This record gives sequence, C-alpha cells and structure tokens, in this order.
Amino acid sequence: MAETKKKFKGLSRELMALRVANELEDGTYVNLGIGIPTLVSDWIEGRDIILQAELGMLNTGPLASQSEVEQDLINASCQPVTELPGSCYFSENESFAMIRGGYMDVAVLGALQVSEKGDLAGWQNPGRGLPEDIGNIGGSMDLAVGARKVIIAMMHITNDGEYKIVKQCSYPLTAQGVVDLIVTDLAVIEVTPKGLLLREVASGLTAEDVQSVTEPKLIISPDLTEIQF
Amino acid sequence: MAETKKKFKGLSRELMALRVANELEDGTYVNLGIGIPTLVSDWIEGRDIILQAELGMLNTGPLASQSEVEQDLINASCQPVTELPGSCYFSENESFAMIRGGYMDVAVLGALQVSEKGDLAGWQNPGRGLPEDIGNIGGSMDLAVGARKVIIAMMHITNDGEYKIVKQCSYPLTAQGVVDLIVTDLAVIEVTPKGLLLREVASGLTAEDVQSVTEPKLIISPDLTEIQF
Amino acid sequence: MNKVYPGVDEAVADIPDGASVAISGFFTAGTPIPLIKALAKQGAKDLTIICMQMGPGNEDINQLVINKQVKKAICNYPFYRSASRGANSPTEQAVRAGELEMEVYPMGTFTEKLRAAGAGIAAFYTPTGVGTVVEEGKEKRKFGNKEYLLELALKPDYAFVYAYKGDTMGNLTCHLTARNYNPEMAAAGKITIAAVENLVAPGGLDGDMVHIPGVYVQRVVKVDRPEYFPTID
Amino acid sequence: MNKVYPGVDEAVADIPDGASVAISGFFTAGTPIPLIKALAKQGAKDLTIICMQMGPGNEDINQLVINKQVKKAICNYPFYRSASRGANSPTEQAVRAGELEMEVYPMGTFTEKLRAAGAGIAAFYTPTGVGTVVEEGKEKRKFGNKEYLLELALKPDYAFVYAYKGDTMGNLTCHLTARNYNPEMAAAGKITIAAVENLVAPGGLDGDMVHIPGVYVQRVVKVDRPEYFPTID
Repeated sequence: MAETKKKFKGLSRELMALRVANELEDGTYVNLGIGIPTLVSDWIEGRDIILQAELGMLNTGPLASQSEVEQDLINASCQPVTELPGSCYFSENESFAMIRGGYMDVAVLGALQVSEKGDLAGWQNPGRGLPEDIGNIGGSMDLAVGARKVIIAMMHITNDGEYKIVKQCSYPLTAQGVVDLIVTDLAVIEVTPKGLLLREVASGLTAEDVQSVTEPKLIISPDLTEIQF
Repeated sequence: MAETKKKFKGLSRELMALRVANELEDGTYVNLGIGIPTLVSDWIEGRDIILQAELGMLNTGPLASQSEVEQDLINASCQPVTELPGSCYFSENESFAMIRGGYMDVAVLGALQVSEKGDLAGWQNPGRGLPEDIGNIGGSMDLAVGARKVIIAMMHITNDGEYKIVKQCSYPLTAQGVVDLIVTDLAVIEVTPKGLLLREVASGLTAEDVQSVTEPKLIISPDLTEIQF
Repeated sequence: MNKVYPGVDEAVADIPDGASVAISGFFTAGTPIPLIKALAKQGAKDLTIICMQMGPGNEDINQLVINKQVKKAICNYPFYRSASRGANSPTEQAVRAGELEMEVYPMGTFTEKLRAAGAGIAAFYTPTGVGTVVEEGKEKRKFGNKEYLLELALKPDYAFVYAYKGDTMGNLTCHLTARNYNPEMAAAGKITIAAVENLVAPGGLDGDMVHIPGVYVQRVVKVDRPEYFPTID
Repeated sequence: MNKVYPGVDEAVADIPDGASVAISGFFTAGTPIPLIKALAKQGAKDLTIICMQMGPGNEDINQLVINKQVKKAICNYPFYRSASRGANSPTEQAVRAGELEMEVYPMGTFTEKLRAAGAGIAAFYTPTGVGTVVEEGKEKRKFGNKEYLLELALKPDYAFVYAYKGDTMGNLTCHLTARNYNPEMAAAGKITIAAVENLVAPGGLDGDMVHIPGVYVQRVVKVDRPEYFPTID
C-alpha cells in the first residue's frame, strides 16, 4: 500500500476547477463541496448556472470582498459570500430535502478514494485515528446519494504517493456506486458500467502514465485527448 | 336505533360556544373545527388565546367585515378573516407538523358520535351512502390525535332523536380514546378512565333527563351543577 | 434561467393522458384557477388529480370531472359539507356511480406524503389514522408506547401552484393563507407549473421571503389576479 | 402571550444535569452564542449536545467540553478539517480519550430527525447512508428498486435558536444563511429558547416573513448582535 508512485506534473487546482466548470451545462443547479470543488465558482461567473449552498441558499454569488462581509451570509465552507439577483434562502432541512429529492443536477465533491465501481470514500481518513463511525460526514453522503450527477475533483494520488483511484475503497464509504466522472490533476475519467474510461490526459502525459498511478485497469477511450478547456 | 328520545330544551349554539370558551385557559394555542366550534372565536376576543387556522395561520382574528374581505386570507371554513398583531403564516404541511407535533393545547371539534371510552366519530355519516373509506376526513384525524386536549362541542342527540353519546361508535372513527370533554346543549361531560362523568346540566334539567338521552351509564359528579358561564 | 411560458395553454400543453396532477389551494385560497381551466381546455384524459377537494370552492375542478378527464382523485376533503348539495355535485355522483376512483387521506398525511416525495423520503410513520379505516392495508408499528402507520411518498407528474409574486427564475412568494399546499406541491411535482400574479425580474423578491425556491419550479406563467368568492357549503 | 425573559441567565437557569440541548447554527451563522455562554456559566453537567459541530467556528461549544459538561454529542461535522488543529481541540481529545460519547449523522439525516420530532413523525426512510457505516444497526428496506434506512425522530429537551428579529410572542424572522438549523430545532425542542437580536412588539413582523411561528418558542431573550469572524479550518 505504501509503494510510492512516480509523481507526474499535472494541472493546477485552478485548472482542475476550470475543467470541471466546462463539464457543467447551462441551466443547471449545482452544489460545490469543500476544497477544490469550491474553486469551480471562480469559472462560472456570468454563466447560467445556479449554485446551491447546503446551509440554505440558492444562487450563491462570489466570495465577499473585505467591505462586503456580512456575518449572516456565508457558504458551506464558512466563507463570506455575496448575493446575486434571484438569490433566496431556506432552512438547512429544506436544503437537504432539495438535495435528497433529486433537485441538484450536479454535485462536485472532493474524495479520498474512488473505486472502479464509482464508490466514493471522502469523509474519513483512518490515518487520523478516530473511531471508524465518527468523523465529518457533513453534507457529503446526502449530496452523493441525491445529486443526479456526481463529479469528483481531486488529486490523482495522495501526498504519500498512494492510489486514490482504487479497485475497492479501503476508507469508510460516503456512498456506493454514485460517481459519474473523476477530474484529477492528471486525467478525466468516466465511470461506466464496464469500468473506468480514460477520456483525457494532462498535457505531456500518456495513457500509460495515468495507468501507472491508477490501481484498476483503465479502458482507454478511442477518442483519448489532452484535457480540454 | 331509531327509537326517539324526548327532546329537551337546552343551550343555544352560541351559549355552547361560550361554555367551551370558558374551558380554555389563557396562554394556550387552540384550533377550532368547523361548525359550533367556530363560534367559540366570538367569545375569546381580547383574551390571551391564540387561534390556529389549519390552512396555515396563527393568531387568526375575527371574521372580516364586508369591507375587510381579502380573498387570500381565510380560515379553515373558507370564511374571510382578519389579522391580529402577531399573526403569522406558514404552509399547510407546517400547520399539520405543528398539530401532530403536539403544539395545539386544545382542539375543539364537532362530532357525530362520541363513545364512553372517548372514541370520536366525526367525519363520515353512513347515511350519506358513500363508501365507508371515503368522505371529508380533512384535518379532523390529525387534530384528534395531535392536540393535547380534545373538547367536543355538539348537540346531545341527532335531529332524528338518536344517541350521539354512545357505548360504542357505529360510524367510522376519527380517532380512538382521544376525547377529554364533551359540551352539548344539555350537559358538560368529562371522559374519565372510569367512564363518563356528568359535571354540569343545562338549566332546568336533571341528571336523569341527561341520562335518558345518553346511551352509556353516566357517573354523576358529587359536585353536579348547572352549566356555568 | 428564464422559465417563463407565454401563457397557460402553452404551459400545460404537454400533459399526457394518464398523468397525475397535483393542484394546490385550500378551497379558494392559493388555487391556480387559470391552470385548471387550461387543463380542462387541453382535454387530457385518465388523469389522477391530487388536491384537497374535488369541487367545493373550486368549480373548475368540477369541470374536469364533468369532462370525464379524471380517472382517480387523491384528496382529503373531496365533498360539499351539505349532503343535499353533494348529491348534485359531479364528483359525488361520479364516485357513487363507480366512475371515479378515490383515495382519501387525513389532511396532514396528505400533505406529508407530498412533502416526503419532494424531500427524497420514501415513507414515514404517522400517528394519524390509527384505529380508523385509514389504517386498512397499511403497516402499523409501535415506537415507544404509541402506534403509527407507515405512509408512502406521493410524487405527482405535474404540480399546479399559485403565487402572489414570483420571478422569472421560478422563485415564488405566497400571500397570507394562500400559501397552504403550494410549497410542498411545488417540491413534489416532477414538473411544477406556477401561475404567478405579479411577475418580476430576478432581484425583485426579498430572498428571505421566498416561500418556494425556484429550483422546484420548471414553468412560470403570468396570470391576472383571479376573483374568488370565499364561501363554501 | 409574553414570552420574554429578562436575560440569558434566567432563560437557561432550569436546565438540569442530564438534559439534551440542541444548539443551532452553521459554523458561525445563526449560532446563539450568548445562550451557549450562559449554559457554560450555569454549569449543568452530563449534557447531550445536539449541534452541527463541536468546536469549529464555535469556541463556546469547546468551552462546554473543557468544563466537562458534555456527556454525549450528536452532530454531523464535529471536528476541525485540519488534523493538526483537530489534535489540539478539546472535543477531538475527549473523543479519543473515550470521555465523550459521540453519534455522527449525515447532515440531511441529522436535520430530518429533528424535523420529524417537531412534526410528530416517529421515523422515516432516507436513502442517505445506505452501504456505509451509517447503516449499522439500522433497518434497511427497499421501496421501488432503491434501498433506504429507517431513522428515528430526535427530540431534545431544550433547543437554543437565534433570530435576527422576533416579537414578544416568540415569532421569529431569520436573516440570510443564518436561518439554517433554527426552524427545525425550534420545532423539535420541548423548551425552545430564542436569542433575538431585534425584539419588537406583536405586529412588528411581516406575518409572511415569520420563519419560526411563535408556537414553537417558549422563551425569548433579547441579545446584542454577536460578532462572528466567519472562518474555519
């Protein structure tokens, strides 16, 4: 498990966020998780995409500047945000009713591990040493189960060089079989019934490079390209 | 069943409503059903009692005069009503969450039959000839189950002279064992674990008179009085 | 995200035969009359109508029954109070004649079934209806020392809702007791069509006063303020 | 119906040892800080605290843990994100030391359990958590072709909520994302205590903009606007 993979130079977090943003369709409602997913918001200003903040807001605007900070107006990461025309507010309970009820077209989430079957593990790193049923579940399980499409935005391997795209998740699961697309610093991979389909690779990398840092066998798309922006 | 009882002259509907109003304590939240219960509102103006309208309003005010009618502001009987200071509005769903959740101190309901065990039948008269599982249930079942105290306001016998206070309800039930107090044109009767306790009789009537129009055996209160206003 | 349709006819045009349609409104208040009229005109048949009542305070729903567009009604207070008036009502006549299938739920259960559908909850346990005809065919279960019935979510194909004010993105603000079934029906409907009295641009509503977030609403149509005569029998 | 208490100390005075207390707020927003401080001062022990988090963005909840007032925490996002910061947090230390019992639920399940308690629903089936540690010890059941978990209502003895504006009858209006857990916690609490920033007489609120009907609120106390620094790690 601690076998170290070769480190490839891939996309910055910002470009990963841009790649995800390009995957989003106009006219959709989208929830962005904590971490890299939050950066997606920087790339969709002016587009016809409505962001939900899980604490109870639709049409969340950009982060607030110092002078705009309103302590009663934050996002799920506890960052001060702004309103847009058409923003509205509701309770946490209504927010998750919306999420479970299937009203989020897309959830963009981070992950610790994703399996070839689309299982997602993202809320608990056993390395922290807490009991296995305790950790920051937050909104992740509801979003993973409720969103029509789940896109994972994460680094391809861990800082310690371990696989994050695995045959079977060893970390506590967030949900089973929910992931549709994985966007990493190295590749864009689609979860299909036949397995993981490698669609795009970062500039300068080959399919073999990506396979070398991916545990399950990848299906190479006949239309394999460089990551598109 | 069609045996005709002697008809006694008792309270008017208005005085029945007054008697119920006197039973209500200050500082309580109360829901008034359709029919005689609705008249209770005429007797509590200025008192510290908050009326709930099941369609989604707290602190319902008196009926609207012709010039005050606002079509978006009605009560559960579809009568135009008015606001009071501190009125607020919510959805039907929230209203019944409130009712089932135990937040109504008292529900005052009409009834077709009440049993000596406090069973209530109030939503379907088989005489109308509809299938036995079809009729105007409305909010009655939720109120009967959810309210902390259920007061029934009804005529003591039917127009046809039949018992309405019965050993066992023959009409479809609204709820089992929920009635606390019965106020009729002839008497005030408390439902106790030992049976029906006759506490008050209308002016000019005796306990025997009331018993003659009541199917189950009444327990006569040692403190039996005329109906108090 | 502009969800505005040119008129009620266009907004209901695709409703197919056999669809289920939830219609909001408590007797008169908050009832999307123009959408019901459009559905009567459109003519879809074998409909399942999910609404509080099937006639009282709402003659346009009677019209759907008269047109023989309704196969089934799911409701909580379907009939006129008065037996004599009821005897002449299309719904009661159709039920007596066995031409209209009907399910009646307690009002709280009715709205909670819709709420569950919108909220992704498959089923819930309610104390209402225990020991009555409502419990027939349902699972009964004790939690603590109290009995509850299992009730299932109810998800309509379409929902017709009404709002005093709304924006083009589908955010809706209701007025007084006209809110009633509107929020939960809007969330429950696979396709929710909102009849809006005052249509504004995004930014025209106070975000703290939006009772129905736009995500629940797929179509918005501007209508004139209907005239109700709040009275039933 | 005047529900106003003279101050936070009086409002929390009767909370006994062993009570369960729900505390609203999403990190900083909508958190009734003055009530938490009063509870720390009051000193009740063996408490079950029901809140989103147990420290991040809320140092006052940390204080309850440091005071050893908390026996159990029921939450959904208890820890700091950063493992290194977490290692120094009183809650994480108490959990590791086995001194603090903890139950963690998905955020939607957490708030739905409270909503169910306030709404008289004993239990509900949610799809969230199927196939994860969350399903352990719970009934799993299929509706259609999807699996769901049975989750039970959670009714706290007390609920601490926060409102931007409120009247003396307990009607409350929330502000922007500070609404979050407040409505459902207010409804769930057997005794709900509201910290209100702007206290007005009845009639001072728009009835269409009341997010928490007064029936759910037993005590109201006027507080100054707290100063939050919206940031977590």
